[in-house]
Amino acid sequence: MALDDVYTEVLGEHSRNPDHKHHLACATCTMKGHNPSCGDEITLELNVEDGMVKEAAFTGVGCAISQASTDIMAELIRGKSVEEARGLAQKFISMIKGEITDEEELEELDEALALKNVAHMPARVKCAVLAWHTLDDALKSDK
Amino acid sequence: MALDDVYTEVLGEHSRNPDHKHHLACATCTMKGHNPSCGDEITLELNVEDGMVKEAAFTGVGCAISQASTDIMAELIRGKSVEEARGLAQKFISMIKGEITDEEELEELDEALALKNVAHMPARVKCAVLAWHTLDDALKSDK
Amino acid sequence: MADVQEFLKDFPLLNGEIDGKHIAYLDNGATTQKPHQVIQSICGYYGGCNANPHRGAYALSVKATDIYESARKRTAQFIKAKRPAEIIFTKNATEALNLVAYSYGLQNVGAGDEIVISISEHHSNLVPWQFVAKAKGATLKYIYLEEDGNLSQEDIETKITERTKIVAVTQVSNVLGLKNDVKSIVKKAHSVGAVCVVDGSQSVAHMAVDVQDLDCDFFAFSGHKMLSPMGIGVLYGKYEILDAMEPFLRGGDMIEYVQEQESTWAELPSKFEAGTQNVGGAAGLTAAIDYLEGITFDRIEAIEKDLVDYALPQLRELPYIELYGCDSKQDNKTGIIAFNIKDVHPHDVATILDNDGVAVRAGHHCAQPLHRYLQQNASCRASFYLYNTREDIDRWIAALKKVRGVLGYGA
Amino acid sequence: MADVQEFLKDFPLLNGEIDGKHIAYLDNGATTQKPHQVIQSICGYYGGCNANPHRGAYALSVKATDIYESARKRTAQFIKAKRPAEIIFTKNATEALNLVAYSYGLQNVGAGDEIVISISEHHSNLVPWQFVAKAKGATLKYIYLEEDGNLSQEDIETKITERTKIVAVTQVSNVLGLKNDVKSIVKKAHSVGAVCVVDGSQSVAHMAVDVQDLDCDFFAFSGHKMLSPMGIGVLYGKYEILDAMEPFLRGGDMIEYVQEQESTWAELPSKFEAGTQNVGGAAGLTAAIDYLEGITFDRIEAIEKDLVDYALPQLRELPYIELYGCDSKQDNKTGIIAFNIKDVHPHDVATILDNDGVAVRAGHHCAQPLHRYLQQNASCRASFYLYNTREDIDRWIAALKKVRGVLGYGA
Ligand SMILES: Cc1ncc(COP(=O)(O)O)c(C=O)c1O
Ligand SMILES: Cc1ncc(COP(=O)(O)O)c(C=O)c1O
Repeated sequence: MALDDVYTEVLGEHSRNPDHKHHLACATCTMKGHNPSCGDEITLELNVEDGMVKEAAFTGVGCAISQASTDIMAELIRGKSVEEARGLAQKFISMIKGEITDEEELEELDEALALKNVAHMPARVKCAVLAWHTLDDALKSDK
Repeated sequence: MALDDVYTEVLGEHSRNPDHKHHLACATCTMKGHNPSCGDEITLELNVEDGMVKEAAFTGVGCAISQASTDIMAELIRGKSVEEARGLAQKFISMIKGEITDEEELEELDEALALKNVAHMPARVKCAVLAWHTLDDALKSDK
Repeated sequence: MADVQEFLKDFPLLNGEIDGKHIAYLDNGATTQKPHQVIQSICGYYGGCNANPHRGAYALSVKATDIYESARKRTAQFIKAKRPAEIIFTKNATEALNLVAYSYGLQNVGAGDEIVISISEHHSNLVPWQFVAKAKGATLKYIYLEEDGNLSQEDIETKITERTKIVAVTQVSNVLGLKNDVKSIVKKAHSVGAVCVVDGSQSVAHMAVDVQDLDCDFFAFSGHKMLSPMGIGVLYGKYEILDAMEPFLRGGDMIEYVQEQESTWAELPSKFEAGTQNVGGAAGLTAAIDYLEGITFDRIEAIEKDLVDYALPQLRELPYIELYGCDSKQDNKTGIIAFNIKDVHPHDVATILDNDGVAVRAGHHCAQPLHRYLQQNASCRASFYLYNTREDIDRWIAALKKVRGVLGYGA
Repeated sequence: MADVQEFLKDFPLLNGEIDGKHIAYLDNGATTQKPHQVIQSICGYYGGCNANPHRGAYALSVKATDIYESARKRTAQFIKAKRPAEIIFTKNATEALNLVAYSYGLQNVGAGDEIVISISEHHSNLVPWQFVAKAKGATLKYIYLEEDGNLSQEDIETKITERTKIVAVTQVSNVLGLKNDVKSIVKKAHSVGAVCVVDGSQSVAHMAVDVQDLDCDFFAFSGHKMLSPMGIGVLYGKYEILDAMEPFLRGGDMIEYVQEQESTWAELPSKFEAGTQNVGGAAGLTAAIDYLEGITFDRIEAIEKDLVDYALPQLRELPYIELYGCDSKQDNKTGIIAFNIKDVHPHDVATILDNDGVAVRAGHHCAQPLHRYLQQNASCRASFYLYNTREDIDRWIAALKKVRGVLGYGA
C-alpha cells in the first residue's frame, strides 16, 4: 500500500488545520479518550439537545491520523441525531476493522472515508478509531 | 561404560550387607548429611579420641552407591588420624570429580577405589560423595 | 492400535541416538519431546518475524504482535476459555500458580481463613499456598487419599468449609497418574464461596480440557509438557476475577500511565504480562496446539491407555515390583506409572534402566508430602505420551528385570 | 571501519525481506535480531538434548543439566561474577527486577526509609519501586537530570542519604542513550549503607561489564536484547545478599524439604529458580555470549560509535529535527538516538519510515516519567547494534527527509 493512500490530502488538511479543535462554551457533555500506549489523548466536547448533536469540538494531542479522524468526525456529526451519530461511529469502526468494505454502504461516512486505508495498517487502527469510541462512550452516557 | 564397572561386586556387597550400619554407643560426634533432591540421608557417628578416629558407623537411607560408599568409608577411616581421614575424604572427592585418575596416587583409598567409575556418571556423583563430605564436616567441627 | 504411530517420525530426538542409543523416553511427566513442526516454528519466528511486540509502529513488530496474540487466541480455544483476555502467558505453570498466590491469595485470604489443597499436589501447587497461609495467618488443610490413591471424598466434603477461601487441586496427579473429578470439587468450592485453582500441568497435554465446563476460577499449565518449548506457561483466570486483582510483576507494557509516585494498569491480559514476553515460545505453543489437535485427544488417550494396559499386567507379574496408584476403583488412570523395586533405591533403578536407553525419573517428583504419606522415601516413575510404543514398554520391562541382578539380589 | 561487517551474513532476518523489503532494523533497544548460531543452538537443543534438567537420573537429563549449568557459568564469566551461583535465570529483566523488589525490597525497606531511582528509568526499574515504597510506607525519590541529559550530580549527592535503603539506576538510559557512572553511584549508595541495583538491560549487549568492579549488589538484564532468544533473563546478586533473601517464586526445584506446613529452601541459585527453567533459552544465551565475545566489545563499541558519529551531523543539519540526549558534556553517548520531527507525531514518523523499510520505535519507550520531564508526549528512537551499517543510516535519514512532506508541511 502506498503511503499517500493513508496520508491523503484530506488527512493532511484536517491534521494541520483542524476546524474543530477548540473548547465549546455550550458543551453539555465532555468525554476523555486515550491510547496510553501511543500517548494520544483527546477530550471531546459535545452540545447535545433534544436528541440532536448541535455542536462538537475537541482538544488534545495525538498523531495526524487520530487528530484528523477526530476533526472529520466532529464535522460529520454536527446536526445529526444521537442515534445517527452512534450509527456512524459503528460504521466507521467497522470500516477500520475491515469488516465493511462496500463503498456504497460506507458512503454516508463522507470525508471519513479518506481514512479507509488505515484498515491495512494494524499498528495505526487504534489511532483512527479513538475519537469514534470516545463519541460512542459520550453518547451512551448522555442518555 | 558398562554397568558392572559401577555396580561392582564390592559395591553390591557393601550395599546389601553393610558392616557399619548401626548406632555407636561410644560416639563422640554425629553429623547428618543429605541430598534432598535424591532423598538420601545419612547420619554418621564417630568416636574420635586423641586425634584418632577409633570407630565409625552410620544410619540412614539411600541408594546403593551412597550406602556402599558410606560403609566402605567407615571401614577405611577406622584407626586413622583425623588428619589422615580428612586427607582420604579429599582424595576420594577428587577421584569422583575426575580430578585425580592416577591409580597409584589413589591406592590408599583401598576398597573405595571400587567407586572410581562413578566419575563417569554425573547424575550419581552426589550419591558417592555424600558420606565423605559429611565426614569432612564432622571432623572439621570436631576440632 | 498400530504399535508405531506414523507421527513418530516428526520427533527428531526420538529418532536420533543419545550416546549411541535410541532412547525409550518415558519421562513425559517431566517434559515432552518436540516435533519438528514446533522446532521449526521457533526457528521460523527468529529467522523471519522477530521483533518486540506491542511496542513498534513498523511492520515487523506488527507481525510479532500478531504471532503473540494469535497464540493467545489459539490457547483460549484450546482450553475453551470465554475470551482470549483470560489467557495470561507466564514462563511456566509454577509462575502461573505463584501469580495467583501473590495477586489473589495475599489479597483475599485473611487470618483464620482456610486454604484447602490435596496431599498429592506438586510442590508448585503446594509451597505457594504454605506461603499465603503463613503470611496471612490462615490455615492450610489437606485432602488425603482413599486406599486406592484417589482423593478422599469424605475429606472433600468436610474440609472445604465456610471458612475456605481457596481450594487448589491438580487435575491429574503427577505421581499416581489419577484423574481427579475437579468439576465436582469446583462445585463444592463455589458452594462455600471459595475460588478453585486447578493445576492442569499433567492433564492438558493428555485430554480435552474445557475450563468453562469445569467452571474453575484459575487453571495453570506449562507449554513444555505439551510439545511446546520451555519458557512459556499459561494462567487462565475468569475475566472478572483477574480484572479485580492487583498486578503481580510490574514494569514495561503492563501499565497505562506512570507518574512519578503512582501508576495505573493496562487492561487484561497486559496487566499481568510485564516486560518483553516470550514470542518465540508463544509461536511454539501455537504449533504444538495445532499438532495435538491434528492428532486429536481421542487418539492420544487411546494410545496412552493401550500402553498402560499393555504394561500393567506385565509389571504385576514381577513379584518384587510395588506399584502406586494402579488399583483405582474409578476408570481414571492416565499414562503415569509410579513404582519401586524391592530392596533397590529408585536412583539405582533409573541408572540401570538408563544403561539400556530407558529414561524414567527417580526421586520425589516434586511431591515430598505425597511420598511421606505413601511412606516411601522416593519412587520411580514412567510416564507415557503419544509417541511412545509397545516396544518402549518392552525395553522398559526387560531392563527392570535386570535390576535386582545387577545389585546382586535374587529375582 | 568497513561499512558492512562480514558477520551481517549470520543474521537471516536481516538478509531476508519483510513484505518485499529489506529492513533497516533500528529498534535494537527494544530487541535484537538473532544470528543463525543462536537459532541453531535452540534447534539443536530441542532436536538432540531436550529433557528436564536437575530431575533425571538418565543421560539425556544430565545433558540438559549440563547445558543449563554451563550457561550459568558462561554468564558469570561474561559479567565477571565471582561465582556461578550468583547468576539467577529469570524470564526477562523485568522479572529479575521484580525479584529484587519482592524478595529484597519488601524485607529490607521500612516506614520512613527511602528508595532512590533516576527519572530516566525504564518502567521495569521504576514501577516495582513504587510498589515497594507504597507497601512499606517508604519514600521514592528521584535523581533528575542536568541540562545535557546526564544524571544530576547534585541530586546523587543530596538525595542518597542515611535513610536510603535502595538505589536503583540504569547503566544506560534506553531513551537518551547516555551511560551513567554507576560505579560512583554504587560507592555513594554503599557509603550510606544502601544496596545498589543496576539495570543492565541497555548496557550488557554493548560494552564489557564487570559486576565486581562496579561492586553493585544486583545487576539485571534480558537475553533478547543481546542476540539471545526471548524468555531468558538474568539477575546477578552478591552471594551473601541473595543467600539471606526470602525466595520469590515457590514450587518445584527450589526446595530442600517440604513438610505439610513448612518448607526449607535449596541453596543458591536453585532457591530462586522455581519450576522448569528455560533450558533452550539458556542454550541460546550461551551461543549469544560466545558470538559477542568472538566479535569483542571493542569492535562492537567502535561500530556503534561510527554509526552515531555518521548520523548525528546529518541529523543536526535538518532544522526540523529535535534531538534528545545528544549533547552530553561527557564522552558517554551510546548507539541510541531519540528525536522528534517538528509538527509531526512520532507515530506518523515511524509509519512513514516503515514504508521505506526503516524500523524505529515511536512512543514513550516505557519511560513516561522521563518524557514528562523532557516535556515531550512521546518520541522516536533509533537504536543501533553491531549489524547496522552506514547504509541503514542513509536509508533512515533519507526517509526522515520525506516525513514533513507526506503530511503536507514545508521542509
Ligand atoms: C533500560 C531497560 N530496563 C529494563 C527493560 C526491560 O526489559 P524486558 O522487557 O526484557 O524485561 C528494558 C527493555 O525493555 C530496558 O531498556
Ligand atoms: C502437577 C504439576 N504441577 C506443576 C508442575 C510445574 O510445572 P513447571 O515445572 O513447568 O512450572 C508440574 C511439573 O513439573 C506438575 O507435574
